[in-house]
Amino acid sequence: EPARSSQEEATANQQEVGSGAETESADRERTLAAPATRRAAREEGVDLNAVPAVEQRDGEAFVTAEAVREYAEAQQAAQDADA
Amino acid sequence: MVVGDVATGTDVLVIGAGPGGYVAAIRAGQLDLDVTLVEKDAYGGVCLNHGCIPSKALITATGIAHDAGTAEEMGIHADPEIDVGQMQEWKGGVVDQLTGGVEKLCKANQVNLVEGRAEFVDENEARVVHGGEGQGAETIEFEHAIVATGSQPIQIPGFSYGDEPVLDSRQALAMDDAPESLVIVGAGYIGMELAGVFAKLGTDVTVVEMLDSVLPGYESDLARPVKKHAESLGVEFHFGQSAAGWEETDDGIVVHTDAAGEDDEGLSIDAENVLVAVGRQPVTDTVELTAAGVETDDRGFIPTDDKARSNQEHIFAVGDVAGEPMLAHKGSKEGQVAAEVIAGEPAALDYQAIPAAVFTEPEIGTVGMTEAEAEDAGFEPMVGEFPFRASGRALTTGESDGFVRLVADAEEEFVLGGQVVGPEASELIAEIGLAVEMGATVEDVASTIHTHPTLSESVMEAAENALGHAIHTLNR
Amino acid sequence: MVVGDVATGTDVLVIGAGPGGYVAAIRAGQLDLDVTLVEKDAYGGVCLNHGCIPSKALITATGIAHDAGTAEEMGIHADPEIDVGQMQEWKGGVVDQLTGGVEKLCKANQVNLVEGRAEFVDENEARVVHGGEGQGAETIEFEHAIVATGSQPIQIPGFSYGDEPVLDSRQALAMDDAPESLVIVGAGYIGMELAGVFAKLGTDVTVVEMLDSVLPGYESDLARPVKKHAESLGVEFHFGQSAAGWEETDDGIVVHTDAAGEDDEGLSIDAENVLVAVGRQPVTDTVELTAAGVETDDRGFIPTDDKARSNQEHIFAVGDVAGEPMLAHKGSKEGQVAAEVIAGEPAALDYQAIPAAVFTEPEIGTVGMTEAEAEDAGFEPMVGEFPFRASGRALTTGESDGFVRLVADAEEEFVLGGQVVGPEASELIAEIGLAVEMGATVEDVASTIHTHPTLSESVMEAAENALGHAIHTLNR
Ligand SMILES: Cc1cc2nc3c(=O)[nH]c(=O)nc-3n(C[C@H](O)[C@H](O)[C@H](O)COP(=O)(O)OP(=O)(O)OC[C@H]3O[C@@H](n4cnc5c(N)ncnc54)[C@H](O)[C@@H]3O)c2cc1C
Ligand SMILES: Cc1cc2nc3c(=O)[nH]c(=O)nc-3n(C[C@H](O)[C@H](O)[C@H](O)COP(=O)(O)OP(=O)(O)OC[C@H]3O[C@@H](n4cnc5c(N)ncnc54)[C@H](O)[C@@H]3O)c2cc1C
Repeated sequence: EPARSSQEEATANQQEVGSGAETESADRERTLAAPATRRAAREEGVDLNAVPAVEQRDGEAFVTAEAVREYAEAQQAAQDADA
Repeated sequence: MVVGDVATGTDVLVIGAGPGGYVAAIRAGQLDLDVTLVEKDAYGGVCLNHGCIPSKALITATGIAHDAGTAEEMGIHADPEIDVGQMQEWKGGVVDQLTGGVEKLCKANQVNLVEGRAEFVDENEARVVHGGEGQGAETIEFEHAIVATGSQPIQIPGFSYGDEPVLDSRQALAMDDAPESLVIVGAGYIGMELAGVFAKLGTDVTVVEMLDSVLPGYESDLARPVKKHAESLGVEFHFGQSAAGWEETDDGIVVHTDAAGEDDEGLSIDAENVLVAVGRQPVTDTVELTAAGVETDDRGFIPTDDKARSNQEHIFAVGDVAGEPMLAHKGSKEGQVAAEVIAGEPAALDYQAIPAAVFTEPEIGTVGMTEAEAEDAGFEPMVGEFPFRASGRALTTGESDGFVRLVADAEEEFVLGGQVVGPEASELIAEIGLAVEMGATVEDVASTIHTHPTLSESVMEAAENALGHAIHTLNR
Repeated sequence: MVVGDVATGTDVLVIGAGPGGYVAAIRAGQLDLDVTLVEKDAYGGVCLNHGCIPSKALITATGIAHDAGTAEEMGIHADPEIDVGQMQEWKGGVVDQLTGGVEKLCKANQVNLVEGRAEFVDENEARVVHGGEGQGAETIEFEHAIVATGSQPIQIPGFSYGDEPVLDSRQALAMDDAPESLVIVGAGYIGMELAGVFAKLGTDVTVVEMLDSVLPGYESDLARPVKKHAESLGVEFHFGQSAAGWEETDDGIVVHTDAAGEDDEGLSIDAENVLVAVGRQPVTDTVELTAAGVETDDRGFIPTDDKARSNQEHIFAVGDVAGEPMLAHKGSKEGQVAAEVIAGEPAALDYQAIPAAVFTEPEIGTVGMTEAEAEDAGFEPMVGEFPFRASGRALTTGESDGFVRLVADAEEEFVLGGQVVGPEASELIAEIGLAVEMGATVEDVASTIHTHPTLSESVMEAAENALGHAIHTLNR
């Protein structure tokens, strides 16, 4: 169940990008996300489980593509600030 | 005289033009990669030429005749005659239209088409061997390769496809005359689909299955209506029997079986032909994988990662040769992903579910997890069902056997999977598949207005049933 | 002798047991409300008794016969005879099974069933008038009422449904013999569905339509294949003509029409019967709305808010009587919401889209916005299409006219709607409807694996086409 578990590669990328970043990571174990959102996460190199959920869908964190992009931007900004 | 070898280069070499390979090639072309597709037999592979398409064409056509011939209750009196040769011609036309389409689409997407058999020479070079004598070979240097060589029917001891009375599914689908009688070895989906076709063509069909039910691998309440319907068509079943061999008789053949149970006895079944449909195995012997350093597993499949990569970083494998489930749409998805990965896109095989359909009567469609699978995966499943006999649309079509089942996570209520047996089951799972991929909850499905009167209302009602408030069935 | 009035009380009084009313009553029962459902004619309303179900039963049955009779190309040779009386009996059985089911489901959900006509006495009291003489009336005090009195066919000047040669859809659907010839006034969905049924029963059908095309209200590229197919069945069309009257002739009737255009001439068409199918109007004259202070609009509908409430806070209206679209599933949704609101649940009519289907050949299915509607709503639409002639599954069924179209927002790419004309269009829109409700993007739909070979793959391909990378069609 790829979308609901952490994507290893994405996590690896994210640690690289996000090392020293201050953006808060949601750090869930499981995240619901639509196919396009999963692709966006790969594109941005972020771990879906780290993206703050914009919605709860009957209790389950649901992440949108927009949230993924915002999170990626924030991560990038934090990293740029660090540099 | 051997014509000298010609050498060309390509970004992406795709070997095999089935639904795995041709889709990979088209997508690669769309992504502006320089792509070469090599096919030794026919564009479209097994699926278009000898599998999905021919079988569905014959299933539909024999179904049209059969439905009209058995609709007296509806006031329809007909006694359809089927000209099998003519039916084959029509089927051939459908296949030609589709395979011609594949060729056109490849060209329109700038795919270089090469006819011949490709085999690896080393990690970055393949040779294309053309049929016929003295045709020489072409050498292709590649940056990336996608192996899409497909699968072939398993042959069992005692039954050689070279012998005339013994048929594989491809031969059975091409018969210009229906045999008087047919033994089908194997009650998997191919065997059961063809059992229906031949029964409707008037053939006496006997199915021999080693295990104890039809469609092993599917839940028993999905398989049961299929068996029942086949029996109503006159199909005879023998379970716990494995085919051992056959002999010629005065007026046909006799098929011998061995009983699985100690106390049971083997059978001898007279027939005109025997169709062996016991499964399929990957095709790797055409392509010299070892020359390229590509490994296979103990069943002969090429293991791949979530980017469809083999153990060799730049060589991908897609479709049947890359493993189960051996389904056309799985191969096409893998083909797309392989092409996108090569083009540097952030693609991966991260789908939640691969749907599957069995085109028997009634049809079966499944996607995602069964209740048992959900439990095994650590979910506490909630289940909703809706029987087609309570569906207005099903009743108006005269086909109301079966049901829709949805499996969801009891706590969060998102849909984990669905199983359908009944009319248009193959189509109904599309919506359930989208629900699974979207992380939709049963409430999302239940709240979506569905057109009346349709079969898809049953998906909504199954969702409502999971929530305890279906309208058209009791909520127990 | 008049039996004295009996007075009872109820939380929820539902008036009319069509798909609006009976669904409201069942849901109210499920929510533990004390509910009374009053019906004057037959459980299931127009839909189950004289509309959706009978029409779909006859469409399917005549389709089965017709398909087998016109499949020579597939090698099927049949000349089906249809016994219309027997077909009607079968249809009656289907209707009985469903209406009996509705009654049982109501009882199982603790709905009090009352037969008779309900009319309001005041804001909290209704009287149930029983048919027949001297049966007295029952008075019911209610906390809440749900008006679900449905609709009836519009009658036009010069054509009285009381006259034998003049038919409304209900009468047409109940004929035990197909007329030799039939004029159908109105090329809306009911007229077109019945044109197909009668043409397949061998009737000479002539359709007269005031406007200039079939299925006004649907996009012309959806309507066109339906007209073309009807013509191939021998249906004749006259557009820009409105029915003016009819007379008896020696061997039937003649229907006179007036031309809409100044320069055109009216027609005189000989036939055995004339079916008037020019639209439906709300039924409010049975129920004394004014006694309860419930207002109607100038077309006679009861205006309602997003909780299905009329101007009277405690009186709800659902289904056809509450306005367009007059479709069973719209009424059922309103019925559910009304019951839930009464029970104090946070329900509302907050759906994105109401799907609609036309069960012609080919079928039409639509859900959500068309391209033009999306533009009007301020979106910049992106559109993806996939033609069924490129669908393997469609070709194997012999029905490959039509296409799937998806409309999405160009910027955010979420699906706004879809239009389908072709085989199983009514079912294919289910997935599109879920996509619209879920806020799915075209990429979500495109990435969802769809079973091969199915018609629903065309939905996926239309999504890919919107993104510029469909596999099986050119992306222009
Ligand atoms: C009777 C039957 C019915 C089926 N029905 C369905 C169905 O309804 N739905 C479904 O999803 N699946 C169905 N399948 C399975 C489906 O056909 C396969 O999953 C699908 O064809 C696999 O696609 P592929 O691209 O991996 O390989 P294939 O379709 O097997 O194509 C492989 C191609 O590679 C070519 N090739 C092999 N080696 C070489 C080489 N060295 N050089 C050049 N070319 C080479 C072959 O000639 C062939 O054309 C059915 C199969 C059968 C037999
Ligand atoms: C030929 C035809 C085909 C159709 N096909 C479709 C289709 O395929 N799909 C679709 O969605 N829709 C279809 N429709 C429309 C569909 O039938 C209606 O939208 C639906 O029936 C509306 O449901 P309702 O509950 O509002 O009212 P109705 O079904 O009209 O039911 C109203 C009920 O109220 C009863 N009633 C009225 N007044 C009183 C009173 N005072 N006291 C007690 N009882 C009363 C009536 O007897 C009736 O039973 C079709 C209609 C026709 C005519």
